[in-house]
Amino acid sequence: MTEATDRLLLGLEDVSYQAKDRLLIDRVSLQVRRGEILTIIGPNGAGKTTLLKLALGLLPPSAGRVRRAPGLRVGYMPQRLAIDPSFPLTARRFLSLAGPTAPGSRRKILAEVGLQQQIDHQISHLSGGELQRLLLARALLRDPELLVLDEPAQGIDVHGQAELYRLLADIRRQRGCGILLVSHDLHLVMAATDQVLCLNRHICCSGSPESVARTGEFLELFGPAASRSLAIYSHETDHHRDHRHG
Amino acid sequence: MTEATDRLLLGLEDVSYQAKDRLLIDRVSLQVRRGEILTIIGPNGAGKTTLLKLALGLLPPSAGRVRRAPGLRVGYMPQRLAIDPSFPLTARRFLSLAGPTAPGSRRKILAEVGLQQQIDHQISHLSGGELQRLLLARALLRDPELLVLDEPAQGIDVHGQAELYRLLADIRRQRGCGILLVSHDLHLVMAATDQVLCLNRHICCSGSPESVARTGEFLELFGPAASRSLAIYSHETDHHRDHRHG
Amino acid sequence: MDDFMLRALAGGLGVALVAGPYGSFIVWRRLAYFGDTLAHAALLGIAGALFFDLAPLAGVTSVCLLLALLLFLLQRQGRLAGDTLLGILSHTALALGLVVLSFMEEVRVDLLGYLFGDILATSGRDLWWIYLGGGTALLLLWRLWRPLLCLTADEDLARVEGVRVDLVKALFLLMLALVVAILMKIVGLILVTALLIIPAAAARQWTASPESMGAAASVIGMLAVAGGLTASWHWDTPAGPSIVLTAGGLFLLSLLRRRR
Amino acid sequence: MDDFMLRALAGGLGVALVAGPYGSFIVWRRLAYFGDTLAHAALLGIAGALFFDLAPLAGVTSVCLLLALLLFLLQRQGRLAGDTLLGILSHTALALGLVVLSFMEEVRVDLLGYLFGDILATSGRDLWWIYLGGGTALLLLWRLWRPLLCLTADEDLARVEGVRVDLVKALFLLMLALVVAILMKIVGLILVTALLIIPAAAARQWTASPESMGAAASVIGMLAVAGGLTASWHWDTPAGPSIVLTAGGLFLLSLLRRRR
Amino acid sequence: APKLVASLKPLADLAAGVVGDPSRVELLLPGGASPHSFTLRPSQMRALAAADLVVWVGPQLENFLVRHLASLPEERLLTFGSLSGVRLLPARRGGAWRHEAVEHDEDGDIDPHLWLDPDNARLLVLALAERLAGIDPENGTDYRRRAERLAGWIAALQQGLSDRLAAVRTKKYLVFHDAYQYFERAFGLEPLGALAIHPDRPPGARRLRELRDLLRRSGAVCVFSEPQFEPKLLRVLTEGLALRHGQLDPLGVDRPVSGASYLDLLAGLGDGLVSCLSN
Ligand SMILES: Nc1ncnc2c1ncn2[C@@H]1O[C@H](COP(=O)(O)OP(=O)(O)OP(=O)(O)O)[C@@H](O)[C@H]1O
Ligand SMILES: Nc1ncnc2c1ncn2[C@@H]1O[C@H](COP(=O)(O)OP(=O)(O)OP(=O)(O)O)[C@@H](O)[C@H]1O
Ligand SMILES: [Mg+2]
Ligand SMILES: [Mg+2]
Ligand SMILES: [Zn+2]
Repeated sequence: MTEATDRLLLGLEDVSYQAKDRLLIDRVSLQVRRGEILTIIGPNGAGKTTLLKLALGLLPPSAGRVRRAPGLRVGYMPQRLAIDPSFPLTARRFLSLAGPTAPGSRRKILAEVGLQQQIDHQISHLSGGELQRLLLARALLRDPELLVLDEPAQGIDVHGQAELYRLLADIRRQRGCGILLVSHDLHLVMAATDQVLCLNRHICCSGSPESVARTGEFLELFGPAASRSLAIYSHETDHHRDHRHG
Repeated sequence: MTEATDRLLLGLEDVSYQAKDRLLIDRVSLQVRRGEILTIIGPNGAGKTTLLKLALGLLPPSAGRVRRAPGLRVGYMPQRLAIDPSFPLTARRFLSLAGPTAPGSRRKILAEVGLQQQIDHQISHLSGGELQRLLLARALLRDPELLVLDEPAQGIDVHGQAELYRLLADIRRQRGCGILLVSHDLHLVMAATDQVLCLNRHICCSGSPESVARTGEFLELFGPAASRSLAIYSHETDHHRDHRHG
Repeated sequence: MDDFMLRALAGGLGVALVAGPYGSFIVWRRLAYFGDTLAHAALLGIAGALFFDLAPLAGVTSVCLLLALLLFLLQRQGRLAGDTLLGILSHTALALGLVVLSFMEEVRVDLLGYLFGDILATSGRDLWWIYLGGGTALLLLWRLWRPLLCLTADEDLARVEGVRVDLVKALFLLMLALVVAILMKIVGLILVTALLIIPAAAARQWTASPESMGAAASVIGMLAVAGGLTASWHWDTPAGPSIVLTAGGLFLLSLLRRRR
Repeated sequence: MDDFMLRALAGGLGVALVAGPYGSFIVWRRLAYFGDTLAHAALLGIAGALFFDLAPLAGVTSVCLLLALLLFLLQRQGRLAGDTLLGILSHTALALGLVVLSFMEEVRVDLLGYLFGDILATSGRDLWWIYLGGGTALLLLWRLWRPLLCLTADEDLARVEGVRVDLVKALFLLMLALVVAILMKIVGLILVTALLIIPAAAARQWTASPESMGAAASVIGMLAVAGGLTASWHWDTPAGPSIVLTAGGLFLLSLLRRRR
Repeated sequence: APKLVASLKPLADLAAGVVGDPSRVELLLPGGASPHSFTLRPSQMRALAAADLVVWVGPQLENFLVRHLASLPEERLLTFGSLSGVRLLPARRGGAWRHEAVEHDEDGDIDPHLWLDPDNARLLVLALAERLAGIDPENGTDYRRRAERLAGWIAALQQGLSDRLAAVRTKKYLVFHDAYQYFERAFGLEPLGALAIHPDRPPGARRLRELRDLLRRSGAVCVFSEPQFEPKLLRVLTEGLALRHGQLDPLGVDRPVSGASYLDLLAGLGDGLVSCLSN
């Protein structure tokens, strides 16, 4: 009992969020525990980013409760970041703003996200994917207990996406931190997630990736295309496991 | 002969771009013709966005020549857009800024990009994917002869991505406009492209999707993961075509 | 009511009307201190005019236009925000004016007095200026409206869509400079800059489109003029500051409404 | 060299030193017109002090602090940029001051005299204020440096990483208000605001990190002080404006270098 | 009974002396208000519109009034600076101005502190009486009588001051801003100069040093500040030199509006000079 609650990093209880005239989040509850990856999927405008902001305390919930473990160290990778061009900031300095880190860890993380060469560039010059990698590096640098990632794969190149899947799995294994993830990339979702939560203002369905993909709500929410894509994917994994041909 | 040059919308000849101390684009030549889809792929920081800006005349080339057909109507979907919150702008008004359009076309395009409901929202409130759809709608609204899209699929949900592939193919067929595309989504690339151009500051390789995927440069540039992903994909297509099992 | 109050009301309403849409662009494009900068630079214009024995108005006008051009060039250069650039221009121009003046010791006139009007001194001729000049300014702005909105939203997109970004920006700054310079001379610097900024900022809290913000700013400005002049009439407070205070009050109200 | 020149030089260098890092934040956070706003509001402070029979300095200081708090609250409210908010505050405060003063006819102090110092009049006691006060201000800024940079880069990230965003922002504005108010009284409004903005803007063209920008701004400001005082000495131009002009010239130079 | 509006305190004093009743004179610019941010209030506008006579120095000084007065008919306006016979002095250069500067005409600007010349003040008083008599012929003799009397007092004071100031006529001193040219000419005083021509325009560093040298060499006795301005720069100027500090007030704003106040103003200047300059 104590152990179980000990490991609870983040808990949302019946959280709603009302923006002026629209209800953006409708009574959502979720929990993230140490060593667990929870992925939120849902169509555009479903309220995923809003939900993350509520979880992080960046928005005040209109109803319900958000609980974070006391003193929780959070690494956050936002969906968008705009830095003013009058503010001179290299990628290196941006990372060091995250606070003091172990000397070796910065180099290691930069290698992991593949950003060694751009480290002395101005942030306002970074390309879309480079900025994304930088944000990931910053989130990781803080040695977080809870990692909150808003579409981490967006804008990242093919090579980097593959690395990202591996990286997330590694992090969870090695550091045992909890991960709360938003993604449209079903490959990522299927490959590295313990729990999936389909959001469309309210929670449509949740559970393990396999179980979710088979629910009717999922099909309704994502349409046949997604369903086919997921089917292909899970089929593919089975397939390769069974008989490697080609 | 005359016909061939008539159909040339955009031509870059040995274009280079030098930013302060770094060469970002190194002698790139490319051509986009009417009815043709040219996709640029390449790792993060390869200079894809820079190349598009050069092609659109938003950056002056340091060397080489950029030629656009006279009076060319261009639809452009940038990778990032930041609109100041002090500027009140609904999605609807943003679209109307693109200029006068045929009365029915707006509704049709909104339906195509799936943005009917958010049309009266403030732009600064739109979610990442909604903004992306809005930008696409604006690019399409101008009834362009050349469509320039910088990572159109980024941040779009699963359902929307599938629509996007279809939409691009439709547009090309129906309107016969040329499309210049940047994407990391190899599915998109393989499904809807006539020509692929691998960029890594200079052109590594180019040709039809299938031919490019088999070159050594491609493998070097994108690593085994991409290669495997592509292989899976093309395998998958063959596979399904041959014997539909499951 | 006295004649001068009626003229002040007519003039103030006209100024508020013009200031609404121009002020909206000022808020969007970070030019809140454009008026102050012009006033500072105008000192240089007067000093120069005295030096070269020209009419002060010619000196002021040319310096104002020059300033608009300089601002345009600096904006193109990128990186620094509007307020920083205005700050640089304004202080440098003022300093230059003071240095030039220090070489012209025998000049004893009240230099700044040339610049500042008083709304209660609005004459019939001023009303013509306000309504004809202001009307022209609004007409010009209306012609540039779509391209200006386009480039305010995103310059790259506007450029790709065929807007002549540089031309439009330069024209806008020149128009703004002329409008501010003329109104400043008639109703006073503080009143003009306040009527440009405050009603537009208040309107932002109520409106969802650029057009409605421009129009609401005009209306709020006109309310402030009417209210301020009434207060001035009843309590014998100075007219310009009373109008500004009323506008400030309306801004506060607009904040309250937003909280809900 | 005369004593007063040495003191002016010492004072000016001290002011430039302090102004460098503070000015950098002013440029980043769109507060270029903070100084002007304080000066306008100070009028209200003096009027209030006269009304309640307090020392003018007490009135000015409390109004300045109040203004910083108001700005903080308005910034939290979102949407409007720093320059617009400053414009609103500055004009409303000025108008209020003028209205209050119009009810106190017998007042005969030179209001602006309270604000405008002259660098050539820097006294030994002023030097203590500049170096002790300025040193403290720099020390405080140094303590807040990392959280301030963090929230300047991105407020959401800063908040998630445990920075107490509101507290840090409020503290910064209060510190800035005190620094500007004190320096303004000693060396004059124009000089302080110009030394805050222009060297920082020039430094932006040369530097790639916040620290180097702050330091370079200090150095450029000090060059401007030395150059301006020398010019004032040689050509008998007014000292403050000469310094500002030199700073403007250095800014121009910085632009040239960037073109390449 | 005619109503008067005067722009500045000394003009209001003189006008009150002629009209007899200070409450019939409205003073526009009170105390130390800065003409830059000064705007008229409705009551003042009404007073201006209802005034039978508006007295001001001229556009050089009260620039803020130019626009208000533009619509006023000529016969309701009394411009001190353009009275015939009034003595106008060209603006001096700051610092060690050249004493031989002759009274030349259009070349350069006019020093607007006209009222500090007692002759000018007498001229204004008499002109006021004539204009008032024209407006209000019934009381014409009263105006003329009061004007003669006030002019006589001014003349008497002038004589007295002349005698008192004779003792300090050769003493060197420096003033804060160049406001006293007319007074000095009237009484043959020989100041070294002024720190600044205009209170808004600070002097340069070299001037400051030259003035210090001048003060040291010339054996100056005294420097004068003004109540409106903080004498910080004067302090710098006299630092380390054995100089006395005095205060001169060219406007006399803290006395009530009345004919006597103008006399007090002149007498006050005389007292200030004498007490500081004589050992
Ligand atoms: N302040 C606001 N007022 C009104 N509506 C808002 C506000 N902020 C966001 N919205 C709307 O709320 C919805 C949810 O936004 P959110 O950013 O959470 O979506 P999302 O699930 O992250 O979408 P995406 O996948 O596109 O990133 C969107 O439709 C958006 O337009
Ligand atoms: N003004 C500049 N000065 C120096 N380097 C720059 C400048 N602008 C961009 N860069 C660098 O040029 C490279 C190419 O940038 P670009 O945005 O074209 O990449 P991209 O191919 O679009 O990448 P992504 O896939 O991440 O969007 C990046 O490494 C970026 O850091
Ligand atoms: Mg989102
Ligand atoms: Mg890119
Ligand atoms: Zn004077």
